[in-house]
Amino acid sequence: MDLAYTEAEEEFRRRLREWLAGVLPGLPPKPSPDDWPARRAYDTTWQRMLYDAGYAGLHWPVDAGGQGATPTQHLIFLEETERAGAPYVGANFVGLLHAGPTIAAEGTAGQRARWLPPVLRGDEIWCQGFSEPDAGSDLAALRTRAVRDGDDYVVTGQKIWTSHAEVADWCELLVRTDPDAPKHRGISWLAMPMDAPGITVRPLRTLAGSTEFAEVFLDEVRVPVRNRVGDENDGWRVTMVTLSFERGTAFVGEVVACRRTLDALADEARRNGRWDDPVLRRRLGRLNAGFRALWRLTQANVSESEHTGVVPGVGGSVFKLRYSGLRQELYEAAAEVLGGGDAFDLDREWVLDRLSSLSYTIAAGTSQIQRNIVAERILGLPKGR
Amino acid sequence: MDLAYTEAEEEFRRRLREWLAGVLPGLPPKPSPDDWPARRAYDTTWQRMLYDAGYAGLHWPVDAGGQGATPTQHLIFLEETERAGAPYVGANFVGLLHAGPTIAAEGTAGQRARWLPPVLRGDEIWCQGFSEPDAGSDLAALRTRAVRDGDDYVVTGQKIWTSHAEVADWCELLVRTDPDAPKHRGISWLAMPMDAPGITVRPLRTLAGSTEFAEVFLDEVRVPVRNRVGDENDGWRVTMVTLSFERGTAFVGEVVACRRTLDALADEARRNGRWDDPVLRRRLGRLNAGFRALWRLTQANVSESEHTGVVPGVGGSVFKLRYSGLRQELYEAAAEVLGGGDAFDLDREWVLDRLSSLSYTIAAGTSQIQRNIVAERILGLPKGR
Amino acid sequence: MDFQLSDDQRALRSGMRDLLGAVFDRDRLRAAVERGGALDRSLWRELGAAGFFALRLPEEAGGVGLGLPEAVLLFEEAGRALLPGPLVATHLAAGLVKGAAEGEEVVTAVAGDLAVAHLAEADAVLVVGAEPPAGEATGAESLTGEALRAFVAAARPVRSMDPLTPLHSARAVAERAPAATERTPAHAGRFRFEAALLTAAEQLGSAARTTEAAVQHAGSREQFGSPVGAFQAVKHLCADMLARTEPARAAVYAAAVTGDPVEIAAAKLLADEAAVRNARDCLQIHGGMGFTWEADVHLHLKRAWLRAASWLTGAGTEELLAADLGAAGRLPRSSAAPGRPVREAGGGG
Amino acid sequence: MDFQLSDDQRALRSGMRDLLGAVFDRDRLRAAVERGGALDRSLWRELGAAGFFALRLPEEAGGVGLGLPEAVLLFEEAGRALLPGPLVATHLAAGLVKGAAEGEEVVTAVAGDLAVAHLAEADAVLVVGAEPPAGEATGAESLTGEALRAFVAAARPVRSMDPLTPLHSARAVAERAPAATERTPAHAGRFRFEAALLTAAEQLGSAARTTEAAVQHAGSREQFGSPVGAFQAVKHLCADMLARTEPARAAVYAAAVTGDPVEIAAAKLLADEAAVRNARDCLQIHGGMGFTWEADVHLHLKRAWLRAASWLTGAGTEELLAADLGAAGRLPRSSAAPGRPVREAGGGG
Repeated sequence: MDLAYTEAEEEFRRRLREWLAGVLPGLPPKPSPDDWPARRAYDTTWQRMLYDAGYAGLHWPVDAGGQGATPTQHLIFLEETERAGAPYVGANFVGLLHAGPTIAAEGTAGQRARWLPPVLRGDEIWCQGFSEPDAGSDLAALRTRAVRDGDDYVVTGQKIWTSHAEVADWCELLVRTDPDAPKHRGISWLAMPMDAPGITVRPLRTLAGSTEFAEVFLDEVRVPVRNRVGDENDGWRVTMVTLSFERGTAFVGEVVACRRTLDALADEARRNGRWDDPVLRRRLGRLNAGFRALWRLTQANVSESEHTGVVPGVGGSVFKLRYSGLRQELYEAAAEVLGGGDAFDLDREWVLDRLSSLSYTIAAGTSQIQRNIVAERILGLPKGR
Repeated sequence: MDLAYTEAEEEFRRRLREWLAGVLPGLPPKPSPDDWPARRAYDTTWQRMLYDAGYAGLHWPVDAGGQGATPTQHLIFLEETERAGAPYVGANFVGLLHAGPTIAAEGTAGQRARWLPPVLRGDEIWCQGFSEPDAGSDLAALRTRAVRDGDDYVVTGQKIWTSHAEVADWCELLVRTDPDAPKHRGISWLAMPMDAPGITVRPLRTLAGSTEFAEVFLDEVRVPVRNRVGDENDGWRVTMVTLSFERGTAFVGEVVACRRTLDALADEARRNGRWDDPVLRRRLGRLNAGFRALWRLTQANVSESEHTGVVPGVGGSVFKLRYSGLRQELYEAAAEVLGGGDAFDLDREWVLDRLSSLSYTIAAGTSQIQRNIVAERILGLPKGR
Repeated sequence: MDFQLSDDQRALRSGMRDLLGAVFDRDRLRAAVERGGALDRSLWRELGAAGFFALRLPEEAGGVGLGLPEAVLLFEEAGRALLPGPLVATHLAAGLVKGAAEGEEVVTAVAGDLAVAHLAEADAVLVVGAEPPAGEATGAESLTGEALRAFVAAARPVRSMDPLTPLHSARAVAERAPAATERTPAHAGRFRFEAALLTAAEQLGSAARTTEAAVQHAGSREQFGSPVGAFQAVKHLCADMLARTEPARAAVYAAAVTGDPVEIAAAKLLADEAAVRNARDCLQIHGGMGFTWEADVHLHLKRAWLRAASWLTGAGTEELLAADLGAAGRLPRSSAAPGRPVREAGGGG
Repeated sequence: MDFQLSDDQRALRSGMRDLLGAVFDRDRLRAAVERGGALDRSLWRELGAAGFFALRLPEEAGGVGLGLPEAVLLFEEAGRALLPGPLVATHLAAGLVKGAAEGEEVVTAVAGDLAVAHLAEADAVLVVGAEPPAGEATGAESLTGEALRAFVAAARPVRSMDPLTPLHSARAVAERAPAATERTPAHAGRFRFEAALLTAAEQLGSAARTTEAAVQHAGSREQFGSPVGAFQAVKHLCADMLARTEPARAAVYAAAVTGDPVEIAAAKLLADEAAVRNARDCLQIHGGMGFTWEADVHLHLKRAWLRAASWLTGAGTEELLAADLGAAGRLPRSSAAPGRPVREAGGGG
């Protein structure tokens, strides 16, 4: 065990830091959260800057156009960009972290050449069409149908929780190509161009008042068969492959951000006098312990991944279970720090974050589903309900 | 809604209080917890005193030898005896609250005449042989076999969690008389004399170091068929009938005692200086709210039972769920009040109680089982796991 | 001892539920959300006509002549229905501010540093003094006319988290303690605790409603081939929701009968916890749909948070309840029952 | 950055597990329980021979020359196995009290007002000063011979809740601050935090062990026709046990590497919580059997409670962690990572 970074890692950090210090001041102002075209432009500009500086696809394999960096370098990258206040991955999320890795692992040479470079350069962005109104926790129950018609699939159905749908060029889409097969066996993975006729995007308003997600209605949308990645009916396995690119770094930036928020809460409490309340103070102290441990657990997961090459995917459920709960506690504490007068003012920092944090125990697998995964796949308890 | 007691109720309370004030000073000293014969003698002496004063079987129907008191009178009785520091029901528990009521409801005239008067007078005490090592939460899975042989059943099996087994005269026993029937359908209820040959009682030590329970091994014990209450194979229904005597009063004394403990904890914290810790103080304040609410909920349940004649048995699960958790929190707070120096000293008040309280979320239906009952029987959610 | 609702009380409650079902159905609720909680004056007058505000005024003063227990039942229904508006303040102002009892006037209140609800539309504002030590008397004074206009002008509108409750920040204004238009001695010592109790009743109604909504969703939403309510993880969340609601109900009803400050504090604490945590669990059980604006569950959660920060708040309530404990608890124990002596409660005007 | 155990560290850990399996199996555990935790001197010497106490002494002083990370692995195993005795104090006394390193002497410690463990059998007692403000140095002094006998005579034996840890109350004695036999300046500023870290490691081992025991029981105990571990209510308790253990493990290991006081405080807090709550949940999952003396789960719970009240306790730890937050946190942030600079840790003698 050695928590010190190697000289090579420190050098990587130094170069990155220098570069960030040079380019960040020149960034345009952040766009309004509701201006989707502006958000796309901002995020893709940033991606292009990363590309030009040699940081695009840092964790992708070299033969996919990536940098083949170690998990530790990726951790350093995410940590430093977050600490420097650099833009988030934003609109490039699905392309860089889901669809791209899937194509890199399972696509043909032609598919890789067509789709990967534009993702790395920030020329094209992707969205994800996985969940459906009746297929959430039970994703494999999805019902969007794709019927073969010549060289096309004709796709009809409805997707939900799709971020960036309004401005995406492509959608990684899971469809049912064999309705008679067992539910995991009849699914295929398609790259759907978002300008195809028959696609209707309807923004979905969240309880935070924003439109981070959309519903996507598909009415006989024609998707060329050549856009299928992997074999027909093998889409479930193809999708699971994406996870093999996750090497424990999924929440690095968020944990760093939470720790910064916690420091800011302490400063604000000292300023407004609520620091004198030992109940609140000790609560913040407990949160400090919790987030410190999550940071160390992140390092441990990344380190394990680097050593063994094995994905800490299942251990990721342990992490997410703790992290999502702790993040909600953080913003409950923030409301206490703000006090009754400010905790209900949406223009105050942390108030919208408090609302957003409510999704953390639901999105990407509810805490109930995570507990099932931990109990069955790590602890080996019998399946059941 | 009127929380004031009626004149008749106040009169009942006054007379009871006067009587308690007269007799309690004359009681012998409490026996040692490990001296079972002495405990039996102490408890049955108290029962005889209640009998002579006209308080025995207060809540039993008059035709069973009881006093036919209202649920509110019973509540007052339990409240006042607890507040006055009178003995608990102790060794008379099963006779007065389980076996007796069952016989009163389902027994023949001869069975009632044989078994009920000795319970009321404190002449005979009962224990309960329901649970088995492999039939806890799933009580109906019990396997103790009773095979008919002439006028006797020959009983072989093992019971567990039997209190007062060492000193009981009778055991209310659930046995399987039809191994081929569905599990709830092949059970019978027997009154087993505890001096019958073939019975071995082995004390079971709890984590608190005491022997409140025993295992009872039954090796071809002969129980006369006339000792069966209710029809053969109808024992499950017979047992459930017992519950109809519970009219919301099950935890009256305990809630009163918890509130007294909470007051004592505040006094001790003020004395030893830990009251200055606002975290502890506010925790005690929350417990005050919790136990006040449980007291009011008790009154509400008793009142509902008195009005409607309907048993708040299912609502009792809501009560037990909250109460068992809150009681454990109470003794966690007690450990904080005592502090590290005293919280591990078994001779200090509350330390053994802390250990005992650990059984509250397990005994008489775990909290997990209680939640199933609440969800399925009150809220109407579908059965499942 | 009779801890059951009387027939009259049951009728009152179901009457209010029917009325709200008729005049404030889901369409009207969502319309109120879309206009940011701005009040519907005709609805306000209908509430007035139904006696919602005049409930506890004596009959000779044009009121209904009922007491806190009945008021609690009405506020519970209001909480269930997410009825917007400064209901508590206007109810408490009946008999003090002309037109409040009839629903002709909208009266809000300001206390401590909490933001003020519905200030822009209010015809009067009750200014309640700073949080007093436990048990001490507090007065409330009302501002109308010129004083009100000056108060509103000095306050700052806030982008409110709760879409049913427009808020103003009036901290600085309230601290300057504007000259009262009218003193309200009748409310001394009572205003704050009655406000807390009625707020607790709203929380109770909300907690019961989110329990029902969770159970309804869990029974109908299917995943993995069965209703999600068949899974213990969901089932047990629902059971815990009820196990929070029912003790809170007993505490709120009892506090309404006794009017005892410590009992009100207990009721507020438990009702706050039930409302907030039940809304949270209801949201979790609804999964992704619970996170949408379209689902009503966020409306319950946001108002539950807001109410929990109103009147008796967590810290102050816990301290009050702690001070009550032990030999040093200020008031003598009742000889009849654990708890405070039953005091005459009711009539707020 | 390499947060994996080295091969040597893995070998050390499995060696200790094998040793304890051989010299302290379940029969010997239950025998120790039946004699109230009284120590087995030959076992103590075996531990000494295996380097348990001398682990961090330099090799030239007859030690093993390893550091805190390795010590943490050994103490984790001791916690798993419920190994009794003043392990932490004797380990920290190695090099200070003659014979401690070899397991020839039993050294206990007294700090604050916590009861003293194994005092009657101790050959020396380390007296640690009152809880210092965060970060300040504290010395420990050791009593032997006459001073020890006087100390023991003045202490009061306690009927200990933990059957593996005989206790004495020495509050009054410790307050009189007996003359030290020997000063131990080498430990100044370090004793208390190292003791807390090693105690946290024991808690971690206990938390992991009760998780395994719960899973094992849940997989084999059948009710309602299937293993109870197939029911979500049980399954999710087990999942939460692991979700408490793994972050605690990361925190403990990292604190061992950095030796940073704030990081040790975090590790202690999380390990305490994991050990106590896991033992509680393990007990609950065992149902009635968990409530018996025969099951080992109560031994884990009682010691977890005792350890949680030892060294860095909840309140003090939380305050230390709070003081670390924000611009006012005392030490500058590392430029390399959130957290304290990596300091040289290790060698305690």
